[in-house]
Amino acid sequence: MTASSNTAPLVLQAKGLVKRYGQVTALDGADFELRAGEILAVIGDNGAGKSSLIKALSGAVVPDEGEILLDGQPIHFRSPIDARRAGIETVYQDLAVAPAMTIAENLFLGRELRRPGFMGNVLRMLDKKEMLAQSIARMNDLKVGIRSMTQPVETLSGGQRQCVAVARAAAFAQHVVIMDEPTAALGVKEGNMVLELIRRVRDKGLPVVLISHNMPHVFEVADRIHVARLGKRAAVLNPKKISMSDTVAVMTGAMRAEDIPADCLA
Amino acid sequence: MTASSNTAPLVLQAKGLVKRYGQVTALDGADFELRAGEILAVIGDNGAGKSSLIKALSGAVVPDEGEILLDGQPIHFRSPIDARRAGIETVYQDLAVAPAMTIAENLFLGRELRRPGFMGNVLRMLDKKEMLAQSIARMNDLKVGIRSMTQPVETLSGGQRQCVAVARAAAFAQHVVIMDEPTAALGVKEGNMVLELIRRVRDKGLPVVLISHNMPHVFEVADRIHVARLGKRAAVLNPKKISMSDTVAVMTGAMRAEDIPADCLA
Amino acid sequence: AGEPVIGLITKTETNPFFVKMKEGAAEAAKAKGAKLLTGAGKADGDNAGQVTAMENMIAAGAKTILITPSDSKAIVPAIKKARDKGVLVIALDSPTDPVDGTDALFATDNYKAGVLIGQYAKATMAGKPAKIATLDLLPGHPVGAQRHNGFLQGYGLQSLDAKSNELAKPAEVVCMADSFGDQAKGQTAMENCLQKNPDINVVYTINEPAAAGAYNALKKAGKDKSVLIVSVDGGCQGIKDTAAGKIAATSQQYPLKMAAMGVDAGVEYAKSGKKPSGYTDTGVTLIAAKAVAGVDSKDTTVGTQLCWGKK
Amino acid sequence: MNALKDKLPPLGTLGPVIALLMACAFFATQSDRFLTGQNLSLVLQQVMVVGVIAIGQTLIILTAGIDLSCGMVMALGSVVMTKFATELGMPPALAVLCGIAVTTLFGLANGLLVTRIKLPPFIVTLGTLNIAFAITQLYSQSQTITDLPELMTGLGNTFTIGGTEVAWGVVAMLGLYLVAWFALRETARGRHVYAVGNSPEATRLTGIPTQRILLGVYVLAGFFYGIAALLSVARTGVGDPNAGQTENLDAITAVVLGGTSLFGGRGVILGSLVGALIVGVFRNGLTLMGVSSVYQILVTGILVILAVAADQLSHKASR
Amino acid sequence: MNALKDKLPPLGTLGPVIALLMACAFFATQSDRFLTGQNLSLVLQQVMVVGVIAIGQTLIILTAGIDLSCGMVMALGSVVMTKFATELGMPPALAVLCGIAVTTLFGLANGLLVTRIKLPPFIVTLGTLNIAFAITQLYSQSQTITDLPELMTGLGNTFTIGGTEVAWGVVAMLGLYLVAWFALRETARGRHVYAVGNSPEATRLTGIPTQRILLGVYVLAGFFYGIAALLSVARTGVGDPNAGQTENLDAITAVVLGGTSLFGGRGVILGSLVGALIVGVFRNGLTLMGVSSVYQILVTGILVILAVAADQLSHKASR
Ligand SMILES: Nc1ncnc2c1ncn2[C@@H]1O[C@H](COP(=O)(O)OP(=O)(O)OP(=O)(O)O)[C@@H](O)[C@H]1O
Ligand SMILES: Nc1ncnc2c1ncn2[C@@H]1O[C@H](COP(=O)(O)OP(=O)(O)OP(=O)(O)O)[C@@H](O)[C@H]1O
Ligand SMILES: [Mg+2]
Ligand SMILES: [Mg+2]
Repeated sequence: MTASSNTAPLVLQAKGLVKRYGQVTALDGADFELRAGEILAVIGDNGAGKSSLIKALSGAVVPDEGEILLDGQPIHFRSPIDARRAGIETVYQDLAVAPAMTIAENLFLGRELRRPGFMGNVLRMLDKKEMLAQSIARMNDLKVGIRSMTQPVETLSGGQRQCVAVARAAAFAQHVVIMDEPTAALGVKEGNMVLELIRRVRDKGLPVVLISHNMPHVFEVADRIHVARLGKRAAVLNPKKISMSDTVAVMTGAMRAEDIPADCLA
Repeated sequence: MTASSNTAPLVLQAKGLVKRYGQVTALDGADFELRAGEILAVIGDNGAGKSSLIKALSGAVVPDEGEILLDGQPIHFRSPIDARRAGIETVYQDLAVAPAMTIAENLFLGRELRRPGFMGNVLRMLDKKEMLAQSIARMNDLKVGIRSMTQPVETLSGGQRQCVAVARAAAFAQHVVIMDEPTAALGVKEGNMVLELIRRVRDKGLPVVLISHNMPHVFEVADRIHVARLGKRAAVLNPKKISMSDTVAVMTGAMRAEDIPADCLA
Repeated sequence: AGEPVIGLITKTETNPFFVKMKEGAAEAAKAKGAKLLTGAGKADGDNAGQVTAMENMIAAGAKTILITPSDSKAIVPAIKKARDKGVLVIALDSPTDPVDGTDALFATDNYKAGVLIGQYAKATMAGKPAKIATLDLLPGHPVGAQRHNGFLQGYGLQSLDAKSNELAKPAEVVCMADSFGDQAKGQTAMENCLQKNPDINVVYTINEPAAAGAYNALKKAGKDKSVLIVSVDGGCQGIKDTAAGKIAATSQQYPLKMAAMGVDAGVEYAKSGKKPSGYTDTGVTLIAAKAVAGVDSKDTTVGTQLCWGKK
Repeated sequence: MNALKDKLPPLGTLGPVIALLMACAFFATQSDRFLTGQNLSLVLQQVMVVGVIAIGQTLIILTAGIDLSCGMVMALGSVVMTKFATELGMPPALAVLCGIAVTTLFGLANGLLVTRIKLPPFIVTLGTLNIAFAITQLYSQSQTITDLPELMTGLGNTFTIGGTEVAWGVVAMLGLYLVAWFALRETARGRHVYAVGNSPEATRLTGIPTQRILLGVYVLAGFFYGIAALLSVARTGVGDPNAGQTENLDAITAVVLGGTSLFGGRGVILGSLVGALIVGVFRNGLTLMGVSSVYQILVTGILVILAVAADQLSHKASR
Repeated sequence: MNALKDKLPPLGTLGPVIALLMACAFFATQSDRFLTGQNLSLVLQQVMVVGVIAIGQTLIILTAGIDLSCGMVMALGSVVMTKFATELGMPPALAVLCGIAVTTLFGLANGLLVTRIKLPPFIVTLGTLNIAFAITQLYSQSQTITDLPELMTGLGNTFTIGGTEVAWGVVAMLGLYLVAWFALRETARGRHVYAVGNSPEATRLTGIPTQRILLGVYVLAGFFYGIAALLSVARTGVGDPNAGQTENLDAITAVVLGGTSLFGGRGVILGSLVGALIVGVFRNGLTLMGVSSVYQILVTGILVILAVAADQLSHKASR
């Protein structure tokens, strides 16, 4: 089931985003469109502004110019809290985990479960048991061989740590999932599990934004491909029509946007 | 020029390495052999002990058991300094850059150039100009579009930061280069530049250890493939003979070591 | 272990005055066969530290506590608790407020010490208009206030009474600064005061280290000859400075005497259960290199005989 | 990872307890008065003020901050509550509440400066340290406030359990520690305090209102300093404008001895109680031994290092 | 990245200078004596001891450490050098060297405890603070040492440039700052100090002997405290066992006001000089204005916050 045609409604949209860091212009009038029920891959060279784009979309940075629309309504995220309230979950490239805290704590950070009844409502006690059980279930989905959910994240290997962040986003998203290079540190098996997870999330009806440098991964799951280049959107491609090498050509600037065959655009 | 046959002399060798972190056994009697002039890929699932292995080989951790031989001589690295003195340069997975310092400073950290003459010899003044010039040259090799070498590393994108670490190792290695997932955060173009760089290093005569989860990359450059599994070496494969899917099968344990056709072993 | 245990609690560890007091107590205790425990607050004004020290000494078996109260009022409730347990508490050096908070008081009158040097300064100035700098202790410290206000009283200026913890500031005082009783800070304070008003001709200092600092500053400014410095304490170094003309006059106090009297009383109490009572003034003497008409003073030879510290 | 933190060795949770027990064992061999219920009760009373201040300090240090103003703010609180009760003739309970309100306001001011203007906590609290000190001196005219109503010093009174006198204030302190420990360990907000200290950026990105948590921590710390003010009034029976001068360093020492990292995010609040007790036991034990006061300082210096070093070396050995 | 550090806003390199200039401008309007060469020279003399201590403290804070013992170690150094010169009758130069050797040894002890046993610098220096204090008091019997040979106080003498008196000690301090600034900025070892503070693990992995650098920093700091001891002797003309008690906090304040991060790795050493000057200018200017001491404390508290806040807000505006 690969949903999303060009007519599916726009869930998340951005127009003319600009973000400057001192001298550096990370986003230079970038547009963005995410349609309902699709997996949108975002690709581009290093420094093309992919992370900056999704940081703007998830409230982690406030863009200097441009507007963001959620379900067609203009929206201003002043902080990640606003985006989370709107149901947008994000896996950041620099992982955004608290190293000294356990895996279970990191999974539920900011969405802790409370015990039922008096203990939870009045004493506001955490339901550590339940969170532990759910953590195990979530991490098992990804088939990472982590022995204990109560070990601090800082003792995990690079890939294991990434799985924690991915599992968290997938578990809690209500509206949109954004993942910035979720498979970068993952092994072949674990990478495939994450792709599988992304598909499952999409199949639940949530659109997914996937940033990745891994072209086979992108072509395996993406419904459309957003190519970022020099802080702008260079093109949106249809992976069913365009070849991998042409995609890379567009990405690196070897093929100009005008030269892309019209049926390859999405 | 793909050198290294099974008869090339052993440059770096490890026997029965064991490393435990509390309850977790990261290395469980791992062997390792790096031959002169080869590119040895190390692959394995997340948590298989790849990073732990190369940390032991580069002096970043001291193994609990086992021995390491350099050019056939037993050697004890008590710290990364010892390994560096022996000419082993390493790119660590967690990058090991000092975020507040500039790119140029990070490139030359621990190997700063001094000015010639009185200023350098007596006042021990740094030759910042020369280091800057060399930094630009090194980074240009990798074709990363970084504007200024005097910007702090913390302002770089994930991939750009990785390029700094790779450029450093390649520039200064005397004997062996070890790279732990150097291309993980890199774009297609930049990833290819790094592979190219790795080949160039090998062609200079230095053996390279490349840890990667990217099978196409591995098959593109590796002379031999070391498969790590559950803290041990599961097999050493010949990428010219074995298929990518069989390799993945060995890595994940789907294919047992005994079942690998003998001519696929390296 | 039949020997009587006596606790001595000073304001701080560091002031030579208290160090001498401890020495005096230790000697007397040795002579009388008593065991001496010593303690102190961490800093001047540290009441809680003194309370803790007192409790610990009583826990260690002390039946007599000699204390120089850092805070004359704040210590009273804790002393009451101790006395309720049958412990003899004697205030040394300065009284508690109210005075009957302790069984007895062996002390000098800090206000009077100030008055003496105030009178001396006034007589020496002989009617010349005074421009006074005061180098005080630290904000909120009763001894600092008593000496300061006593000095102004003795000089015949508008002042406050002996109970006040505030510092009077009549028009003649052109600069007030805190020295913390420390030489380096006294020097800094004096330097800044001279910048503020170069015509200063009388300097009151809280103690002799501060006076030495003030002298340094004045000397650097070339004014050491024309400015009158008066101080309080009467330590041997201070008397030396007085003899050398650095300090014009100082009010001498007698820590050794207080301590010895305190230990004697404690031993007596252990033997006979007899408690001393009331206020015993251990005296204060004005020491000056040059006597002036109308003010009773002793010369520095006498001062040296009676001084505390390293002679 | 956050490599900086790796520099500060995590003093194991049990380490401080072992150091405390070792100190106790040592003093017990030196003086038979040491291990009596009465003496230990005394030590508890002596640490109760610093102990409660250390709760607030721990919260702040857990967020990678520091509070230099704690002692002075406490002194201000005790002056306000005693002056209100005596001079203004307020009912004691109301006066106490006013005092606590003042310290809480100082916490709020610290918190706003840290979160809104993003000043370093060290500078902010250095400033409020001076401000609180000056206001205390000016408002009290540097006079100790005496003749307090009985009710205000009630927490200083004792009751007897099994022949040992226990002060109500000690019970209050232990209660506060339990509440703080529970809240930090078992509630979401408590875990967020750790998270903010451990990795503020990661915590912000997960959508936790880090600024509000930081602000809350400073306000809460101010509240605890108010309680400490009440305890100090109860213990000494007066409102003392010169109180609190050594409590800054003492409280920070207790927290660090208790194993909480000055870099934030790591530590157990009960450790701070143990840290405060270590300091109190040293002072008490050395006096019982009859060590003279300058030597006490010397020995304390050596023992502090030894206590932490023993802990650290035993960790190494077990690795 | 090291997210913790992002919390401490980097006070721009120019910020402290602007704060200093603002303070100077303010005091100049309040007192026409303030902006005289003589007065400014005096301020420099008043900060020279703290200024030199702050050099050592900056080095340590740059490595993410902290040194609470600095003032007490300095006091010990000044007592040792003056006692050796007077009682033992040593030649002054030798006595000074002995004093500096003692402070350097204390630095070595701090450094060994931090690097070998891996104790937190806070605890180590808290211990050595107490030890140095006790030794100072015991060795000097709390007596000030006077009647020093001329040579020892030579750095306190002044020479005249353009009608303004300048103390040799101030020249020495400025010289030391320039050397430290040069070494930190232009030599490899200096950059390594920053690297160790910024990311100890990354620095270790690049093969830099981080432990040796840390040790060197503590030893060097001890050496600077020895120089400060000499300056303090020169300034006051005596060996004062009670010196140094407020210098701990003063020196740390100077460093932080100067823009160096307490989390290490970020800062400019010249900022510490500016920070020390800010404190000195406040004290001098407020006395010139005739502000009484309690109000001085109040005003200092407010101004410290305002100075850093103005800096911080101006940064925000320019972003
Ligand atoms: N905090 C910052 N300060 C200064 N410059 C920044 C900052 N963050 C990003 N940049 C710059 O903005 C540009 C875009 O960065 P961004 O992280 O969005 O790239 P990216 O497309 O995600 O790259 P990568 O694939 O390497 O992750 C880069 O040139 C980077 O150096
Ligand atoms: N400092 C540590 N403390 C505790 N456990 C650790 C530590 N470092 C690694 N481990 C554990 O050792 C095992 C091997 O880790 P290692 O980093 O070597 O794996 P890896 O093969 O490099 O994985 P990846 O591909 O994800 O980077 C993992 O299970 C990890 O959790
Ligand atoms: Mg990115
Ligand atoms: Mg790894």
